[in-house]
Amino acid sequence: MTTHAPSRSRTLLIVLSAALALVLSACSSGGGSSSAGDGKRIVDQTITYAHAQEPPCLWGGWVQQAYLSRQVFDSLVSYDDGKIVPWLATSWKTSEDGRTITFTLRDDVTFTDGTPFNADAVVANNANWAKGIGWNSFTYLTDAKAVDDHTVELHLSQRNPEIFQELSNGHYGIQSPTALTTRSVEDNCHKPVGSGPWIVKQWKVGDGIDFVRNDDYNSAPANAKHNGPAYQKELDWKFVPDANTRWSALTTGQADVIYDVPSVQWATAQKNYEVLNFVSGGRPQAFSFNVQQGPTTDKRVRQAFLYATDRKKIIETVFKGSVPFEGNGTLASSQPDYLNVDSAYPYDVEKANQLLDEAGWTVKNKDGIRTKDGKPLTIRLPFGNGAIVTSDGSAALQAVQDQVKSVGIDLKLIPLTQTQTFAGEKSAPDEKELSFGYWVWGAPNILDINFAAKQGGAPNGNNTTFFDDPEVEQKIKAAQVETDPAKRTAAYDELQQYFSDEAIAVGFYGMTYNAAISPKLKGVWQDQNSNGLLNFNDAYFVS
Amino acid sequence: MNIHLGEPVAGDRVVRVKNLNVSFVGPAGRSHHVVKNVSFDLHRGQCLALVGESGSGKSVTARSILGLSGETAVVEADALELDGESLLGRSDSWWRRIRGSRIGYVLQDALVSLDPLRPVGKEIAEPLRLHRRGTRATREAQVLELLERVGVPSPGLRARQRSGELSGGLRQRALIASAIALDPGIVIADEPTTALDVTVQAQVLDVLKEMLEAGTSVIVISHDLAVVAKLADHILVMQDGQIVESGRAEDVLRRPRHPYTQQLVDAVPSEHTKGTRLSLDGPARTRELFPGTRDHTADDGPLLEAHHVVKSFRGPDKVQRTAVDDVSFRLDRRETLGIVGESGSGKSTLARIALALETPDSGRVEFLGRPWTAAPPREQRAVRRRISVVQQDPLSSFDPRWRVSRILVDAIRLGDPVNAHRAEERALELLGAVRLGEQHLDALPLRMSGGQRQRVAIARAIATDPDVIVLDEAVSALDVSVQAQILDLLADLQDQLGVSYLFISHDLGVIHHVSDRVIVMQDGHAVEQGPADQIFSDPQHPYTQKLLESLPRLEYATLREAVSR
Amino acid sequence: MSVLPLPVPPAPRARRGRSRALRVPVSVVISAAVVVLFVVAAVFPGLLATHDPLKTDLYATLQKPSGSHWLGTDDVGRDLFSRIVWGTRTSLLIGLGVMALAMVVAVVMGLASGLGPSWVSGPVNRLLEVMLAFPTLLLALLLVALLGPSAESLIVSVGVSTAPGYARLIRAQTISVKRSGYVEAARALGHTTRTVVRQHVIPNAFRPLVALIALGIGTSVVWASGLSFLGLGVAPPSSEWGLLLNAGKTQITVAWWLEIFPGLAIVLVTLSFTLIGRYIQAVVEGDHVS
Amino acid sequence: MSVVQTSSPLVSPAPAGDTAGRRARVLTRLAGIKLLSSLFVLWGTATVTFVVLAILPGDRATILLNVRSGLTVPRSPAELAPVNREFGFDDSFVTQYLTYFGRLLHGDLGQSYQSGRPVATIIGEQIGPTFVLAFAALLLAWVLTIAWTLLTAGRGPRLRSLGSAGETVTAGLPQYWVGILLLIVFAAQLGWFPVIGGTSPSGTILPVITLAVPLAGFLGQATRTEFDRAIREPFVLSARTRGMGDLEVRWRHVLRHALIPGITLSGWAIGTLLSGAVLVETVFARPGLGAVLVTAVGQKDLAVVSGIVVLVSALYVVINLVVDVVYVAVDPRLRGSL
Repeated sequence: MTTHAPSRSRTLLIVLSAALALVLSACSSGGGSSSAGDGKRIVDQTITYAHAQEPPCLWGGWVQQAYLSRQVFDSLVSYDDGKIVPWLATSWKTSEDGRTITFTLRDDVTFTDGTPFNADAVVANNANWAKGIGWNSFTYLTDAKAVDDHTVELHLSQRNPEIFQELSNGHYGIQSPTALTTRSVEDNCHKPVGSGPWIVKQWKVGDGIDFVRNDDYNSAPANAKHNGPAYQKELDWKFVPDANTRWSALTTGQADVIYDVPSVQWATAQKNYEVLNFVSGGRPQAFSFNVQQGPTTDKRVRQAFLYATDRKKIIETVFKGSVPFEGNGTLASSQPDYLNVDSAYPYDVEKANQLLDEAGWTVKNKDGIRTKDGKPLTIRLPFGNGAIVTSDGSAALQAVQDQVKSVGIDLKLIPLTQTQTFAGEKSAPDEKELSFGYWVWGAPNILDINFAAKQGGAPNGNNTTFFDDPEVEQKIKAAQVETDPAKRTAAYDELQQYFSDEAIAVGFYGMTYNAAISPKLKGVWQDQNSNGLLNFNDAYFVS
Repeated sequence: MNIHLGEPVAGDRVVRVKNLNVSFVGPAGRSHHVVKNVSFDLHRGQCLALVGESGSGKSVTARSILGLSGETAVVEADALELDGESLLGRSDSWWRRIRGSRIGYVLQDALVSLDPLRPVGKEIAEPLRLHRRGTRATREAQVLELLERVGVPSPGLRARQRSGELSGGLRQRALIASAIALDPGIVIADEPTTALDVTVQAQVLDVLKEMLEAGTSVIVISHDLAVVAKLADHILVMQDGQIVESGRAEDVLRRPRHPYTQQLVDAVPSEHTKGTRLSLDGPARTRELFPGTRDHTADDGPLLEAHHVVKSFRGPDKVQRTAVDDVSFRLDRRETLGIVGESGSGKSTLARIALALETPDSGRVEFLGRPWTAAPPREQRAVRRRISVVQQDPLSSFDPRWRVSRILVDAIRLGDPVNAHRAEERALELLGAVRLGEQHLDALPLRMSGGQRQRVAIARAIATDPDVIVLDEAVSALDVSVQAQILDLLADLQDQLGVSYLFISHDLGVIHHVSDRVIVMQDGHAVEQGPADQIFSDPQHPYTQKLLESLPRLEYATLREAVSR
Repeated sequence: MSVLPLPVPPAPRARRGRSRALRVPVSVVISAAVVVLFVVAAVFPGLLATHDPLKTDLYATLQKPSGSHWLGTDDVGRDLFSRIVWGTRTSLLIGLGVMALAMVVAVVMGLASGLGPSWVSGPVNRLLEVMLAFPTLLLALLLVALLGPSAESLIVSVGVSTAPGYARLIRAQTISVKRSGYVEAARALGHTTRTVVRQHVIPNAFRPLVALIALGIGTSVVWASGLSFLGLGVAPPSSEWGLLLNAGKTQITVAWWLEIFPGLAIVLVTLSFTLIGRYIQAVVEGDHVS
Repeated sequence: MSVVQTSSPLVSPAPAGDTAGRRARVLTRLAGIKLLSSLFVLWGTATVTFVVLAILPGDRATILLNVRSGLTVPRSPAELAPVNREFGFDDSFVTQYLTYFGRLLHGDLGQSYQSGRPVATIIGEQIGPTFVLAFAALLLAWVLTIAWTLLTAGRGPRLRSLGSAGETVTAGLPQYWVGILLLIVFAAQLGWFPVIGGTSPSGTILPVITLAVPLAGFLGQATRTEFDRAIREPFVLSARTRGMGDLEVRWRHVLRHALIPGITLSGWAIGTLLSGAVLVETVFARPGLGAVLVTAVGQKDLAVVSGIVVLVSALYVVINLVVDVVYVAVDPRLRGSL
């Protein structure tokens, strides 16, 4: 049985920050500001943050919801630089078979509706996750049981060493069980009740959400910079879909923080503003070749496609440094067991041509497209336009399209509307040769999610390569339950190398969440777990 | 040219015009000279008439006295004076003080000369308001007074109504009321009676006469010599922008010296002109158009016979109104049956029934003794080419895309499906018959003059070799000399082709001139019916009597005729 | 917005008089030249384009307008001028396609409503009313969602959404022709109903269509580009103008040309077609110049 | 003008006595017919919306699950079954239609199945900003039109062509393009207006201008044509012979006539303004029905889409009634025919 307990230094930090918070609140009661190391601290103000997309609900399984959930909910544990640190749970242990995790909970936390946080609350939330997020097949979470008032057991269907990292992401926030059971779906969607640093005052749909400070907040995660109520009184969370408008809002001083800086302004942003840049966990924006049917079942075709594209240069040109090139198509660079394969498949048109010749695609038609048995070498690539691939991403794909044309590959880009995207259209093996997309996830079992042939008995919809190799799948399953870190790393390295060498899944760019912050605002930080959630609790203005 | 107008009737000179020239600068910088060296004087209490056909420069001359000849007009004169003050080179604000207060202007066509969106009272009060007379309340009172003065019954109601709710006569009187609101010394009346029914016309003329008697100077512009004869002391006859003749009214009308004036005087149809030619045109040659196709004298009996025809319509307010109430008539060969009546009397509905374009609610019309209005459409179509129509507005009766040749060929081939080449030839023959030439074959009716269009309409009407032509106000919109030509042409056609006319008009003179027999209609009823001469000389029905009394007659012309012929 | 496919305002009546009407205004001549230029661009884009519109050059991105790239380059180094030229084909084709479809629908509905017996015109009128109650973009939005994003579905959705407006115009025109003096005259002459409809009603009801089509093409281009702008348009790498505008939007702060020039192309085409359309309208309604 | 002149000569002014009663009856009858046809239009639009959304590709339950979990995958029948049961997606179309329509009849617009919020609430929140935008734009468009017409119509050839050119150019401007340029120049560069203005008055100015300018161009075209025609009418000359000045003639007599075609267009303009609002709201990141609509169509959220459609068509019906009234107020000639 392994036991994780907070390290000494962390505990110290919490104590220190609590003390600091006390000092600060004592000072701030006297006036609007207090002095600190970096100039005059201005508190009790309003932070204006401009975000891009507006989800229908404040919480759920979509990453856009995690950003919001994090402001209102606390989670059981927090992730800090590769380690799991306490949050609402002070300590935890995992059973021998890895299928039961026991959390010891804090006993001094109340939700903002007055409901106390306890084991029953966790049980209620576990049920809510199952229904509201629908990810249990990825986390293997089954049910929860209250052992006593402040001890709770979570049960898993199989061993999952990554469960803590998953629970620490933004989706697994804890809500008030009273609110969940007594209020309407709408209220719980738009004004959910948590124990977090902010409370939803009003959601003005289409415009933004006004958050106010939770004045009684005392449950910051161990990796926060302070424990206690937020320094600022209000958080204005605006929804501004257009990147340029967000940027203009920052430059004109209307917003203090903006999400997703337009690439063309990245250099300026780095120069004039504080920038945060987080490559999400899970899987980067990557190419997934259809290995079940069509011309891409031939490895040489897949490799030729990659040799024919100067992917690194395209990313540098289009994203101008705001987003990194990524050659790994299976795991994101922020994953602990990530393997760098950026040097695989350099830009080599000659090699691409040679591979295609070998594969028998020798005759070019009048459009310069290679053919075999009279059939042109067409690769169809449906992609979620806007929802999954930004306009910059689309430009990058168009550059790819132009480059592969020079070796005689006809890449057909098929943009899907949001409806089509969410309806899961064009995802059958006979509808595409290539897929493009990312998967934000905090754990390496993303490989299982993405490459298992079946899921719960049905074809695995997340398997966009239609990869079906029981032997490899076995290796994936073994790797993710491996508890020895060294063996685990070795197993994942092998798997990543395999998918790269076979050119089944190859990366293009890291799924990056960046933000630019006005020099007037300090202390905004980004959770380093999977989706780079922003924390405004520690933020303060300086004059 | 300085023309002396004879002795001033009373008092001094109020307007002096010497060598007035008005040109319009066209879009391409070309200048169009429309008033040439016109000179005249107007004295207090005098009525001066400007006579001439459309385009002769009458209105432009009159408007020059108000400084309203048009934005692009260039006005030059040796003298242009109002009460001794020069009117040349005046500022806009100066003109505004003059207009309405010292000169009142009654525009032609009251239908569109009052703002249809504003109550009539407001329109009449407008000069008072503009020249800051009285308060709103006093102005309202004054409007009622003015309306009463011009003989508008229940002025309180009328002042609140809009021009569209008033009849033509009331509108015209309201317009006069507006022009005389400030008691201007001079009133210019531009075609004050055109398009009015004869009884209304008489009322309007009475109003103008009263004004003259009250000492107002009046300039009346008209193409209607009968109207002029009734009012004017002096007449200026204009042609192509020039004064061709001038003098005391009696002299000009009785002894016209200029050929143009003579032609104008001769062109007026009346009871005296029956059987004579009104225009200088020689007889049209149409006899050879239908050589031997049919002997028109062969079959006897009535051509067209209507029995107790009744027709009613539902108005926009869903109220049923009887347009034609129990009307019977017969039309024989070579005969012209005139239908006369004021607007709204049901004439046009009767015409449409005669054409079987409307089906009567009860009663029937027979053609050559066979059912006509009651016949099934197929049988009707076979008859249609034998009953033609010429409408008041020929332009709207032509497909705007079609040229004259196509219009005619279409009709020709309907009557006689000859080959295309022959049809073209026939079209040319028809044009010749109505005194149009080959050059008109390719013309679009839109580009033709009113008279030419009416000739095309007539050519189309005779193309099918009809027995009957229904003429619905066919000459009402034409200038008197053109009207004369058309009436002569119609007479020739009847003479040579033996066609019968159902001739509908509100103009008693025209009706008398053309008709063998006349039906007088009032409110859908045929109040009187009989031989034209009898009806005109000895009207039995009070309505007919009233009509004839109201008719301004060209007494001077009668005199001239007696002298010269 | 010439969003205005609907009621086309009557053009100023051309002044009467032969000399005036025969002269074609300079603006119309220029517009015609512009349209010809765009048509050439649409039919033979290769003639005008200076570059391959799809050829990326990662070493010459976001270049300002210059001698080698007349209107500059985009974020992957494609020549904007060539892209606009090639985009003309798609954009104009959409404009024409929309009008063709809209006219077919509108003519059928307009004639059925204006000429049909009451059991035909009644339901058609009701249907028209319902369709008119949908704001154009809403209907188009629903239809694009139905058909998926492509040039064809843009044509269908904008065509169907704008058709009711045109249908109403055609109905009004048909009814006014039906009641005209010349139709009555033709009936009085003894023509059959069929002949009257064939000879007079249909040709005259269709007379304003030429102008309507010219006016509508510009409008349709704007509508379609609006949908493209919302991300419901043609697939990249097409350079349909709305798509160019949508892509240019993100670069506007550093590369104004990417947003300005495609927009100008739309304005220019719309303006030219409008001027021509209004001239035709003036000619047809006012004077009949041959 | 044809409107006036067609008044048949057969209609002589009826005696005043029975007119009032008869007119009242006629009005009641007409109001009844209007009401019926309005209801028909509402039913029609709701039905069309239902049908379009029903045949819209994409399985609703899949979309629901995917939006909820942020995935884009096809779903297994096992996953879909409970959702279909919950929302009745597996009922026959007829049943679904009857349920949907039955709810509508009770004035219940239903709930968004994405957010669970009542559609009435969603629309209630969003309708304000959109209406403010659309009506302010209509108002501004009219102000611009009237000013521009008075200034340039019926004048010398140079001013006239300037005026007409101005209208033609502005009428053809794509709104979203104008919006972007205005936003960049006046908000981002010059800083005169907020970049993210939301529904604040200062943030409303640019969107309103964006919508109003092309509309003004369009209304201007119609108004100018009528103005040029009306100023040549004899009643204008008539007014001038009474001593009325040029400006007053334009203002008192000509303008009123010139407004008539524009007023007819205004009813239709509201429709295009709502269309335009969808684009402009996107450009300016302004809350409103437009964004909600686009999202709801994207997610096949029937209740929301049909709620908006029914609302907009109800609005269309009401606006057209209002236009009829305004029309008659401006042109009393039509009073008799109502």
